[in-house]
Amino acid sequence: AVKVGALLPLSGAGSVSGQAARNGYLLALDEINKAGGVLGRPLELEFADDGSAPAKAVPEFVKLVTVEKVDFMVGGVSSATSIAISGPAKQYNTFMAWIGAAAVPVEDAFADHKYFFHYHPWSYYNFEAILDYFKHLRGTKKARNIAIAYEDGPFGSAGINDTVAAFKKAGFNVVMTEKFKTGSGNFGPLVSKAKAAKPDILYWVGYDTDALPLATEIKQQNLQVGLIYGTPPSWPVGFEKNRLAENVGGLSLWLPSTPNTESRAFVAAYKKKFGNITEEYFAPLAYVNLKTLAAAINKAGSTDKDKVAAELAKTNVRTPFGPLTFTKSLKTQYQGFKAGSWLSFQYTDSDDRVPVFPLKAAKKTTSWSK
Amino acid sequence: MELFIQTLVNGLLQSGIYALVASGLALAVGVVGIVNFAHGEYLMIGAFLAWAASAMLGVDPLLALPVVALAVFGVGALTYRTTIRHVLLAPELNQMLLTFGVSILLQNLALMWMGGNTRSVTTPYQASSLSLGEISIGGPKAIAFAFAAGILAALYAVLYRTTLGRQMRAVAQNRRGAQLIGINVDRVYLIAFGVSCGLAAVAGTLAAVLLFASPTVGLVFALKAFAIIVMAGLGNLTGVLWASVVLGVSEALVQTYVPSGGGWSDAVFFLMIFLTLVWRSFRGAR
Amino acid sequence: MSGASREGAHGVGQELVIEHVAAGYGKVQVLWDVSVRVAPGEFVAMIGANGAGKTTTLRAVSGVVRPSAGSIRLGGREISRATPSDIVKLGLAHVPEGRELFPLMTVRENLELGAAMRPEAARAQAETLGQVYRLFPRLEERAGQLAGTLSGGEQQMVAVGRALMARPSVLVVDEPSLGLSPLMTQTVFQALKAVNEEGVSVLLVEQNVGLSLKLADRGYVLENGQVIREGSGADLLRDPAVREAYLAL
Amino acid sequence: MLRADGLSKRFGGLLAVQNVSFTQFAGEILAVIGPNGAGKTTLLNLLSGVYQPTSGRLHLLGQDVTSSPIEHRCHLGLGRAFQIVRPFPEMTVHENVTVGALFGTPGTTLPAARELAYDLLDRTGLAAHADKAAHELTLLQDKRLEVARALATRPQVLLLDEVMAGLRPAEAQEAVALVRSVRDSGVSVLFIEHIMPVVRDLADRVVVMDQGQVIAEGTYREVTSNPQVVSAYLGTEAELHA
Amino acid sequence: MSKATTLPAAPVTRSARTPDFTFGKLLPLLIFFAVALIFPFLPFGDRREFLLQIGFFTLVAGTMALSWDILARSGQVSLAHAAFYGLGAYSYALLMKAGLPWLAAMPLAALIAGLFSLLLGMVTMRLSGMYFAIATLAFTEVVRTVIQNLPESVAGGATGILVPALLGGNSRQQYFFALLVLLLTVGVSLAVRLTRLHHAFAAIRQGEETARVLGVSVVRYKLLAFFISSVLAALAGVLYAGKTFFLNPLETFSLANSIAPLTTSIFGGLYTTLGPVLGATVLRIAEELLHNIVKNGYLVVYGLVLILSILWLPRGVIGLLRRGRHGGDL
Ligand SMILES: Nc1ncnc2c1ncn2[C@@H]1O[C@H](COP(=O)(O)OP(=O)(O)OP(=O)(O)O)[C@@H](O)[C@H]1O
Ligand SMILES: Nc1ncnc2c1ncn2[C@@H]1O[C@H](COP(=O)(O)OP(=O)(O)OP(=O)(O)O)[C@@H](O)[C@H]1O
Ligand SMILES: [Mg+2]
Ligand SMILES: [Mg+2]
Repeated sequence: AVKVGALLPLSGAGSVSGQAARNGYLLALDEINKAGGVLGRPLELEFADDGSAPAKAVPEFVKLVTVEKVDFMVGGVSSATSIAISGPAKQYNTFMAWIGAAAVPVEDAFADHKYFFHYHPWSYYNFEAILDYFKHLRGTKKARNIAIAYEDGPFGSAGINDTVAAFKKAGFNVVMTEKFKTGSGNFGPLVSKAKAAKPDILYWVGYDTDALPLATEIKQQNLQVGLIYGTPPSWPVGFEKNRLAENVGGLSLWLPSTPNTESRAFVAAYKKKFGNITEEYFAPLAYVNLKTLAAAINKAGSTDKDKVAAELAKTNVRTPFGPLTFTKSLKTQYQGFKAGSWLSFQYTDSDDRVPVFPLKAAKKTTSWSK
Repeated sequence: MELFIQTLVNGLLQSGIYALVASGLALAVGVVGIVNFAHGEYLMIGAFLAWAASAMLGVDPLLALPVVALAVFGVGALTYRTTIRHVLLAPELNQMLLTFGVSILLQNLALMWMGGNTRSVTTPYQASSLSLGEISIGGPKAIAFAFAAGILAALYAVLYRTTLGRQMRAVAQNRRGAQLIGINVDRVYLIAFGVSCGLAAVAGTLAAVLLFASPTVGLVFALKAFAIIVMAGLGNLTGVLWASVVLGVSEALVQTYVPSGGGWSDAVFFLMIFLTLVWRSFRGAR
Repeated sequence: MSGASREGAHGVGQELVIEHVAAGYGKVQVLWDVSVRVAPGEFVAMIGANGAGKTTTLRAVSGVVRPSAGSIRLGGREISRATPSDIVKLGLAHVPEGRELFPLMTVRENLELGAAMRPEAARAQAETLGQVYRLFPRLEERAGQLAGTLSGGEQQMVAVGRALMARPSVLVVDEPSLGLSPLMTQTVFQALKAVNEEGVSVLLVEQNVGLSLKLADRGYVLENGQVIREGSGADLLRDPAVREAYLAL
Repeated sequence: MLRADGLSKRFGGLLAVQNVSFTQFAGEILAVIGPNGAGKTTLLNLLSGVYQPTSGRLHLLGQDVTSSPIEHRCHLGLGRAFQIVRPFPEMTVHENVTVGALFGTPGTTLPAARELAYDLLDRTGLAAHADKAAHELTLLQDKRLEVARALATRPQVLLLDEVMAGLRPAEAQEAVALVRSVRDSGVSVLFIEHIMPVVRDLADRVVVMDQGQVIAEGTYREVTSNPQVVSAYLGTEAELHA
Repeated sequence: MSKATTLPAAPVTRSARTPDFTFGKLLPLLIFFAVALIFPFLPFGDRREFLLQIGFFTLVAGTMALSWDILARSGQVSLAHAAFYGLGAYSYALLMKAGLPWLAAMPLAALIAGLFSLLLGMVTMRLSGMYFAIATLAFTEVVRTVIQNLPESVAGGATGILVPALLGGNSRQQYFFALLVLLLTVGVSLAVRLTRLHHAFAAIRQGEETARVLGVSVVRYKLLAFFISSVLAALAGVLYAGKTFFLNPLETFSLANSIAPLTTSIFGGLYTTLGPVLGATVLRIAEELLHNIVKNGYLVVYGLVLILSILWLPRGVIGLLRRGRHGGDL
């Protein structure tokens, strides 16, 4: 049988995404095996927990490759653990169909790896999508001034200088660039400063933990801003029910309400298997990841890495995120989703997130609060 | 000028959260001498209970607070009975390892049951604030500050004005002496530890309102709270409030007046603590 | 602890009976067979060499050390399995070896805590405190000083005073003269005698053998965890073996 | 050997030691007596460097050591036993003494220190307890340990704070003999004691303190017949020898 | 005037001398290293490569724990171990970036961390217990924040910095190199235990002022403990950096890296050489086994293991091996 190893952060800092991805894999596995498995046999999937820590990820990776003798590796969420396993990955020439790890150093670390397929957009693609949206807002809402708040860890700080430069180059005024400490709930000073800067858009890069405290503080200090726009990896559970969430905008690869057929099918299947639906896009991403890999193996007719790579590279399927093909990124050979896959959405008073950009996916126009 | 006053207000409000989390620790660690690494986890339990009350039963977290605090008191008492009690005679480091184990256990239990997601509650007063001209004072944070001040004052009154409080201090200072004069040492420890956990739950409830509930919510604040009670001086309850205010306000000043100051706020927080401790140690020497 | 107490000062003395007690620390056995009896209102002295087990005997009485065999009865109630706090409530107070004060509390707080755990003592707290201050005027001068910063002798005074604050019916005292000046030693012994005369039973361990046997009604000699002699204070003082071992200088 | 000039120490509002001056000569045994709280232990703390004096100067073996660190005084030859015992609780009795032997005199090797420690345990009657943890000792045994440890530093001046309290007469005699033999090897001894027979037998000279001040100084006979001393310290029990 | 005083001859009764050190006590350590040495050659089959990786990180954890323990012996319960680990790792990364050969970069990195420890040690000199612990924690947080906020061109900022692989990424060589570092640490630890340092550290720990009265130069010994300990922790940091190729401030300086050596040492047996090493080994094996048996939520059981172990083994794992008296452990 064909064996696939999935290295995920099932515990530790990245566990929300890791657990979501796990469910996505389990769902895909069911479907694959119901449809006859790969190469005529049931596909085997072996999970390992990288604990969100490099020191745990390395042995776990090696174990999957040398002990479990998996033919292919999937998974990968955190950038630091992905870099740490780049060494053994090269040593064993492991085939990796990777879903997470958006930071640029990961791209450097895997630049010369022959079998590295990266599904998630690199961080610069994320920004490209945001910039497009903001340019649109400049056109429709006269948005000129952007205030940036970013968490001071690797997630928020990555490429922040380039971000500011790009905004300026695109003709925006960056009226504030402030760091904050994620999880601290300490946004008082930041919002006070933002008030003085009079931004049209407040763009924040942080985590789910920051969403409510930031929104609270903005309301309390009565900061007048057209749009609050954030890009956390996930949003707090129950945030949509909060009045403070109204009109808060964000970026996601996918929403449960994404209107394409694949997404609806995924949602239905997911609900059937797990009883509820997840908001985490890592679930469908993992699902797509395993499904496409299995398809490529079947097409290749063997587990030969070169053959499978050739087939996977030819992938052209419709997914909940839109069409998936692999093309070159700045440094790697096989990059899956890029800027075009991102959706901007807004929370509405009907307790839901509604896509507002790109316009072809939008279900309503942006509510502007100025 | 307005910005300056607003900055002071911001710092003051943030210090309320610090002091609130520190208040329970000040009792367990500062007064009774149980180094409890798991304090943040009791806060976390409190936050989840408050969240559950609000999200599942529709009860306002602040209304649920007494019940939440009582429940977590129970959890604390149980922890004491089953574990801590048996290492009271062991060296302090053994207690640390024990409470560290408790912390891992509780945190991962929560992760298993609740998942790692951040959960938030909705209350009508969440974004309420008092505006004085251009200055605004956030409602829930002000409540947290009032709670902190109230709890610390109450703790002070209990410790220095009641027999139970004296017993607590006596037990901490000399266990055998306390036993000899007839203090039920076991009971005193149980109460002190339970109350400390109950106070953690009070902080947790407000954390749920102000911030979020998640398995790791205790982590950030418990660490800072530890640092605060040590800066205040172990056993010094009024110092806890002062230290929190000093730290909260200096963080706010740095965040407001230093470009990208948010990145330096931790450095300022811990540098102040470091300098206070070192300065005091050299001044206090003979 | 029956209601009527003489002059309302201290509880009427109870009987303390130690019978064939064995005890130790962990695997080390220290007491092998100790039997001591203190009749109600009696003043009994226990003497013995360094390391004989005197302190351990007193600790067994107040419940800090669990006897492995034998029985201890206070006013007829078995207390060898009772907790120290129960024993205190039954009316026993202990002046321990090494004082065991609360170093970060003031002198006054230390004394008041002595009374806190017994309701009848707590009620009479102010009055007893006055008596203790009269006995040790130095403590009144230093009422607000932290006990840990007191001189050795002053700490000993607090230890004695704290036990008196409990208004015990039985008082066990471990080397109270340790560190006290000759003048203060006399004061303390007189105080013990006075307390005893009010009806309190006293069990005293003391190296100042001459003085303690002179005060005591009866005495016991302990060696290697066993009682090797007992008799009236006067008899023991006359006993040549005791004189040689504990009095000759 | 040891000369104090006008030493004072203030704790808040309390002058615990006031303007105390004395000189101790080589090979002399000096007793310091006085009521509880007179300032005797505080004086010793000033001599050994545990406290810094509020005013006054201190000379040890001709050197001004008023502000030198504690360990430096020890290396110069000052040994001290504490009244409120301070054993290293987790170490064995033997290791406790070894510490004194090893660091009291720079240059001592570990084997030599261990050897010396065993000798001192023999001489202080702790030999049987050598391998016990110090926290298992009785208070009186702890006091012996204090003496053994102080001796292990091989002092020129030895400060003893109530080390004989609680001893039986026969044991006290042994202790007296031990101190004498230490003195006979050239060490000066300054001791605090409330047991008058010991003071009588041991002291070459007696200093009496009260309320932080020296109120009398002289031979045992002289000071015990001083009425001020009798009323402040000795009490009515003028008959001191049983 | 020199201290030539001779004490009068001792009386004839002589205490029974217990030897301080017997080679028998070294036996468990020798066994440990023998096993560790042949470990990579054992017939694990497919598991060998995996176990080598586990082994590597266990050796690093053992080095961290033991170096922490050496410091703790002098009464300094530090939460700055993540700082020295991180300073070692970062110094190494930067020195390598500057083009130094790794064999030069490694000791130099350790030395840099050592110098920082002396600075820290001098200001925290008079702090004890919790005060010391929190001051060292504060130091760690300050160092982390500074590295995180320096421009990215200096040390990678919050994003992190790439490090060249240690020994070309050969995992067996890496393992033996980590073993060598642990051997060095054990050697230092034994040297501390068997010389006057042992007595100095123990005395300072159990009564600093009393130690000074007995002539112990407390300042010197405390700083020495700090220096030794931080140099060894920095070496562990270098190993980590060379193994994971990547450092970022949040992970490298995380509190977990300060707490792990503490808990490992207590779990194994405080103030001994074997204890922390054994603690690291047993904990890692336990974690791995649990991981395989319980799979989901194994950390819950892991927490339970810590709790039960401290309840039943108050002297740590080493208490199982040695039922001897206090202070006899190596
Ligand atoms: N906590 C303890 N742990 C272990 N052994 C102890 C402990 N306390 C006392 N011992 C041992 O028990 C024996 C008897 O001690 P105890 O204190 O009862 O003697 P004592 O008669 O009061 O002596 P002293 O006159 O010295 O006070 C001693 O040998 C002592 O070493
Ligand atoms: N750290 C301190 N703070 C405040 N007062 C102190 C301190 N140390 C000592 N004192 C006070 O100073 C006085 C002198 O104390 P000291 O210990 O020197 O007395 P002493 O002569 O040794 O008495 P004793 O014979 O009882 O041991 C005492 O009244 C004591 O309470
Ligand atoms: Mg005794
Ligand atoms: Mg004294």
